[in-house]
Amino acid sequence: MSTPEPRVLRYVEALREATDLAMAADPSVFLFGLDVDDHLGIQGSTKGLQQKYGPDRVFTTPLSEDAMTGLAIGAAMAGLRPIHVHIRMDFLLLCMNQLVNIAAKARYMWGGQVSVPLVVRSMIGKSWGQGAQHSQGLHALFMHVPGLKVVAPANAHDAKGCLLAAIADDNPVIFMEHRLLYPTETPVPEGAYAVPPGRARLCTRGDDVTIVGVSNMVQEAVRAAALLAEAGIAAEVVDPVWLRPLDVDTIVESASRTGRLLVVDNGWTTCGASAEIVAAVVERTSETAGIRIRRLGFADTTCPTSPWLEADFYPTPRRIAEAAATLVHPERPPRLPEATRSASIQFRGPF
Amino acid sequence: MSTPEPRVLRYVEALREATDLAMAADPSVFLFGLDVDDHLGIQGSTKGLQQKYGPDRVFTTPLSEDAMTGLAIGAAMAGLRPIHVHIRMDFLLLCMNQLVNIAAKARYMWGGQVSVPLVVRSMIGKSWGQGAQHSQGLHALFMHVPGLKVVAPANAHDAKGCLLAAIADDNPVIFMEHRLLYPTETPVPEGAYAVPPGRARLCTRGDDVTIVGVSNMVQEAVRAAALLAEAGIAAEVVDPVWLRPLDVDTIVESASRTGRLLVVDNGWTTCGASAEIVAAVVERTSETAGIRIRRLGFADTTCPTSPWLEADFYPTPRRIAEAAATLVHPERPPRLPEATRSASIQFRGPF
Amino acid sequence: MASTLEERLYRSMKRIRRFEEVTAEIYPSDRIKSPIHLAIGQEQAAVAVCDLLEEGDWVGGSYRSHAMYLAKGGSMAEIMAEMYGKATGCCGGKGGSMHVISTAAGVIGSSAVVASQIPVAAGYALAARQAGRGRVVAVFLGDGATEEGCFYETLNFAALRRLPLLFVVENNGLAIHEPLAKRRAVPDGICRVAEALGVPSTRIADGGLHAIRDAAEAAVSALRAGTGPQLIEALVHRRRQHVGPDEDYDQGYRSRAEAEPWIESDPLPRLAARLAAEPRRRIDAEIEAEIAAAVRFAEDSPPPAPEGLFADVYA
Amino acid sequence: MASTLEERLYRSMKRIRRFEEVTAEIYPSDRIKSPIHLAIGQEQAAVAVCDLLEEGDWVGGSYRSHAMYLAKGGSMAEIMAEMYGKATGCCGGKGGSMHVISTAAGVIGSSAVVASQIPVAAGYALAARQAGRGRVVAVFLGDGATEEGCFYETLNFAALRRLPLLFVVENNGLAIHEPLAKRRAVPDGICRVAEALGVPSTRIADGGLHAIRDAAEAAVSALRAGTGPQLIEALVHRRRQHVGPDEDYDQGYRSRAEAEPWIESDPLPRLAARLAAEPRRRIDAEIEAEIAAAVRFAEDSPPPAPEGLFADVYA
Ligand SMILES: Cc1ncc(C[n+]2csc(CCOP(=O)(O)OP(=O)(O)O)c2C)c(N)n1
Ligand SMILES: Cc1ncc(C[n+]2csc(CCOP(=O)(O)OP(=O)(O)O)c2C)c(N)n1
Ligand SMILES: [Mg+2]
Ligand SMILES: [Mg+2]
Repeated sequence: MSTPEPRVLRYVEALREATDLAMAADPSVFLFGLDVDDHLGIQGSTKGLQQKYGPDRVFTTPLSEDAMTGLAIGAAMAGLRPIHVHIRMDFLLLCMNQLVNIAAKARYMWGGQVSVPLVVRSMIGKSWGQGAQHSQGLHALFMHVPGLKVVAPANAHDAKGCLLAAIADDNPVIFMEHRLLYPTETPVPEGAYAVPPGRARLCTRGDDVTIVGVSNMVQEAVRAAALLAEAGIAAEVVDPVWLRPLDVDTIVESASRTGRLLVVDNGWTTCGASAEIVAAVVERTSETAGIRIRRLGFADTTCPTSPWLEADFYPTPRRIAEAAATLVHPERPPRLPEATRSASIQFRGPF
Repeated sequence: MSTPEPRVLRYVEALREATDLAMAADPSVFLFGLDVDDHLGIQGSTKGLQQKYGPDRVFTTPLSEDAMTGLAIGAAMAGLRPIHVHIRMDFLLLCMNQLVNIAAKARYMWGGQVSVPLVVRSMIGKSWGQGAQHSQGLHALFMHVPGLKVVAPANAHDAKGCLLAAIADDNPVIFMEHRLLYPTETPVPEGAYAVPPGRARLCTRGDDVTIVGVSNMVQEAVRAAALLAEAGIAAEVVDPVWLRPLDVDTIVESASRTGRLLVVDNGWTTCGASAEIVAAVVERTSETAGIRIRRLGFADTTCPTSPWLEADFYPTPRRIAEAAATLVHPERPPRLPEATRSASIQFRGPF
Repeated sequence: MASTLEERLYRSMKRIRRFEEVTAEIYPSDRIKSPIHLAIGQEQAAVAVCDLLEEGDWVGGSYRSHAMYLAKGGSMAEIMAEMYGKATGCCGGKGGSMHVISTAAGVIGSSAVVASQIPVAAGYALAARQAGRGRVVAVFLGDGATEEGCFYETLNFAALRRLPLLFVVENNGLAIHEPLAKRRAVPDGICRVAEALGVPSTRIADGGLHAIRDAAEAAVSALRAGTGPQLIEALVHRRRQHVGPDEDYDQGYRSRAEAEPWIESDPLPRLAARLAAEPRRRIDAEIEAEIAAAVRFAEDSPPPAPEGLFADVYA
Repeated sequence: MASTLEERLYRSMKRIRRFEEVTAEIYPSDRIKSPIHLAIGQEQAAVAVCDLLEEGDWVGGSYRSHAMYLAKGGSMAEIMAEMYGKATGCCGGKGGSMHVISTAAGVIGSSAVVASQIPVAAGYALAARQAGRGRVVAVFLGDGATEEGCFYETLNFAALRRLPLLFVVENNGLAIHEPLAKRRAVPDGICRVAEALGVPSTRIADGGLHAIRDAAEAAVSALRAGTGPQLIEALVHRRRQHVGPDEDYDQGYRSRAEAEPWIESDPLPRLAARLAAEPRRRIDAEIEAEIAAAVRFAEDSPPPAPEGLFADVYA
């Protein structure tokens, strides 16, 4: 008897399926945001849902991100479960007051009388001239603030499970997607399941160096691990999945074992997720000490549009592998193979 | 021949004097923001300046922080030098789009054709029920973003010198003040001088433990150092003054020498300035390793209003001293004297 | 015995006035541990509007929300305890005077960032419309709040989706110490903006309680009928400092002469005059007793336990 | 020989149209490395307004700013090179099509966050007023941008401080694919909002180039006289996709029938018809030569040097 082929979905389809399941199961869930109801449907992730659930539960809005965020918060406190969609994470900068001053603080400052079961979906752009204002990974701004949760699923399986967990969560969740992940595929179980906060995911195993990747950088790190493997270095790639709350324990365990920690973020390093991960690990391990540490992230610049410049803006599998190899062999890092072979590796599990 | 007593000013007066000097020297400098021209004049820091420079150069605005920030940016690109004042840092959350998406990126994304010589003054509140929305130290959100500079002067001397440096700077500077510092005094030279980015300040010397304080926490750290001294522990208190760019070298030098690093921030730790300082130090020293590390900051909660709760929200001299003592003597930290004696220590230098 | 309209309005207005006067008297003792933004002199909008609201309706407001909270039926003991920073406060000591709330009474948590309550109230209105039971939401805001972009954005959206939302602009002509003329090119144009966005608006220039109530009556019944949002702008006068317990006519930014017509037309003595001595004395006595009990409750209540610091960061 | 008004307008409009048509033709080759938001069919507002502007005046706009940039005198070679991502582009390859700028020609850097250019342009207007030389600023925005709070905030402030700022709303009835009726309760109420805030406004419902120019002429002379801001709303029609080189009437969200009256009233052939054959042929030839040179310039230019990544983060 052969086990049936697992069903494979793209990330974007997984998002849509999660939304569909949640809306079917709970009439208090609603979906709104600029352009969620047009024929493109946020790259397909919201497509057809207005037809299915009607314009009261799926609707576009005026260009008014600030007020629409307040609206979502109020609706959430009043008992609904909004999913508010933004086609770029950069636009969340228009909503910071509502997200940080109200959503994050509502339950606390109002003495536990209310909760804010709100999901804010937003997408990080990359390549083809996205540039300064359409490419930012701003998760660190939200990780900084108690009362918010932050999640950055890096594959289709987690996209669905994290979105279902986020919708079920009674707290505001900043749900961070990456445009380049949308077409990537993994096996995705049918039906509802949750990938809740609490557990980082080990994507590859290895005892030489720990590489923590965030969002799209998980996939780049897995590609880097393939390069490293060819040079005889066994990298353990960790995907935190949830950034707040963060499963520091798994990262500490891995880094303590490998003695080397490379954190690769899909964002800037200064006061970034990578700073937090490094600091959290070091605080917990400084008595034993001795872990070699390195961060990679966006270049410490604004994102340029020209592809010739943009190529150096992002960590690539090759640069990740080089940094990891240097942590392992500081004096004489090994030569790495050309990146071409591993560049096409698609992250498909494990689950 | 006796040297004359140095002139002593309060922090708030130092801010006003710097503004006055800059406006007198350069007609392109102007000062605006909610309530800068009323009879209280932002606790006195803008008092009398409208009378002196007229309503075209000193003016209040409608309650429109977002547009007023864009206005400041445009005026700066057009050749003026705005100082935009906010009575609380929390309100900057309304301006994030303009500050992060425009001010920080203008010079870069527009190919170096423009610059944004803008100073954004804002004050952190504390105590007496400031609570959730009037107490936040949000410097980390700005440190994260390339293109912005961030400064947090911790005494009157630096308040004046940093403000003059910020106004002279051709980049957007987030200028962070602390309400509880306003009445504190130090010697302040007459005339113009700058405390520009680049050099952290050693406030106390010591070889046992390095304590980095940010903003008001510099003063709390100095008080903690006095407590520690009575227990025979010599703490070196470092004030970074400028948070971006950050003088990591001075901190690395001190921490390498003492072998213990405690970073005390006037803000949350997660993805905060303390995370960055720890990560930056560790990246530069991990080869030699062995520094014991600890962070302190706001409790990982929203700020409560009740004084009984608020008392535990902030690092205090005593808690700072205890954390430092534990870094020095992990097994058997010494008993510290009661905080009462050192609580009144006023930081008055050195310069 | 059901009380008459005049009794209800008198009781509500007097209760707020006296609560705030007593608060101001206590304040110098430092037992209240919170900045206070008093509504003395401008209670009538909250009184008038809340008189039309029912259980299941909601009100939202700013840091200056004692009047709204009390008028909608929030517990006086709990708001006083909140200002004392006690565990029994309406926020358990985590919000203070600026962040009052009562889900039991239909008071949305109030917010200290100007105008930030407006879209949040619209969210409640969206939920109310969805529930389809004719519930309405009233959101109170100052004239200064009308300058924030989110006021505009919320007006447009509320009109577009026909939300059962009543905007109540308590226009006291000041934002802290800055007069309207320094903040709006068209100081009397607030209603015109709302109308241009499709929100029918009424302006009550003399702050008359009954005029506000009449406007609110018409507005609320339109809201319940589902015809979309409405706006009422009531000109009023703030008699105390922006923040703090005292009068401040001596500070130079406004004169006592400006205040005089407002004090003369104060709705409270007029309401009092229309009541017979007996119900009035009884109401006054009940109010004083309630206030005394609230102060006692606040003073006798324990402070929050230290571990409360870490509670309710997350649900 | 000074060109006539008709020649000027024809040249400006044709130059933009052809530049964008050629851009759309090149696009599928992937040599342009930037999202493009074409103004084909709605160039007239930029053409009309910029015809009234002088050296020292400024214009600001959104990601859809080719028309404004060219009409105000920005270098065609540099904008083309910018879209190619080359070092010689107007932003040195760091901005792409969405972030064009020319300080030489008075083009404020354009911004891809909807409406964010509006208050920035007001800042230039503040500086212009301060300088006191009668300089003016025109800011171009879409109908969608009028829904953002900062449009409202900027209108109010500009009116309050009498800034020499002309708001030009290029109302193509769409925000991406969403029609106005799904975004505003009062779809034709944009001018009324501005008027309520004290900004005199003119609506040109048929997108006529000369009508826009007449309105702009009156507005700009008022601005130069210091009487404060003005607004012009021009209804126009976008013929291509929101982003990308193609038509998309087959996508279901709008019909080609809607487009027909707009195509019939296209100002460009009308302008052409009013010119004699000779100047027209000369102008056309000059435009084609300029475009060909711009494309050559873009193709021949070097990519940015890698170390440029780290330049200009700070001044
Ligand atoms: C967004 C924001 N900006 C500034 C402040 C500081 N502030 C507190 S109250 C106030 C004036 C508000 O005036 P108005 O809306 O008329 O309300 P009123 O106090 O008159 O009731 C200001 C500017 C704030 N709390 N929030
Ligand atoms: C603040 C913000 N929200 C959303 C977007 C995504 N977006 C890009 S263009 C656009 C529509 C803008 O419409 P309009 O202002 O009418 O300009 P048009 O494209 O029609 O010229 C939207 C929603 C954005 N860039 N910025
Ligand atoms: Mg007011
Ligand atoms: Mg449009």
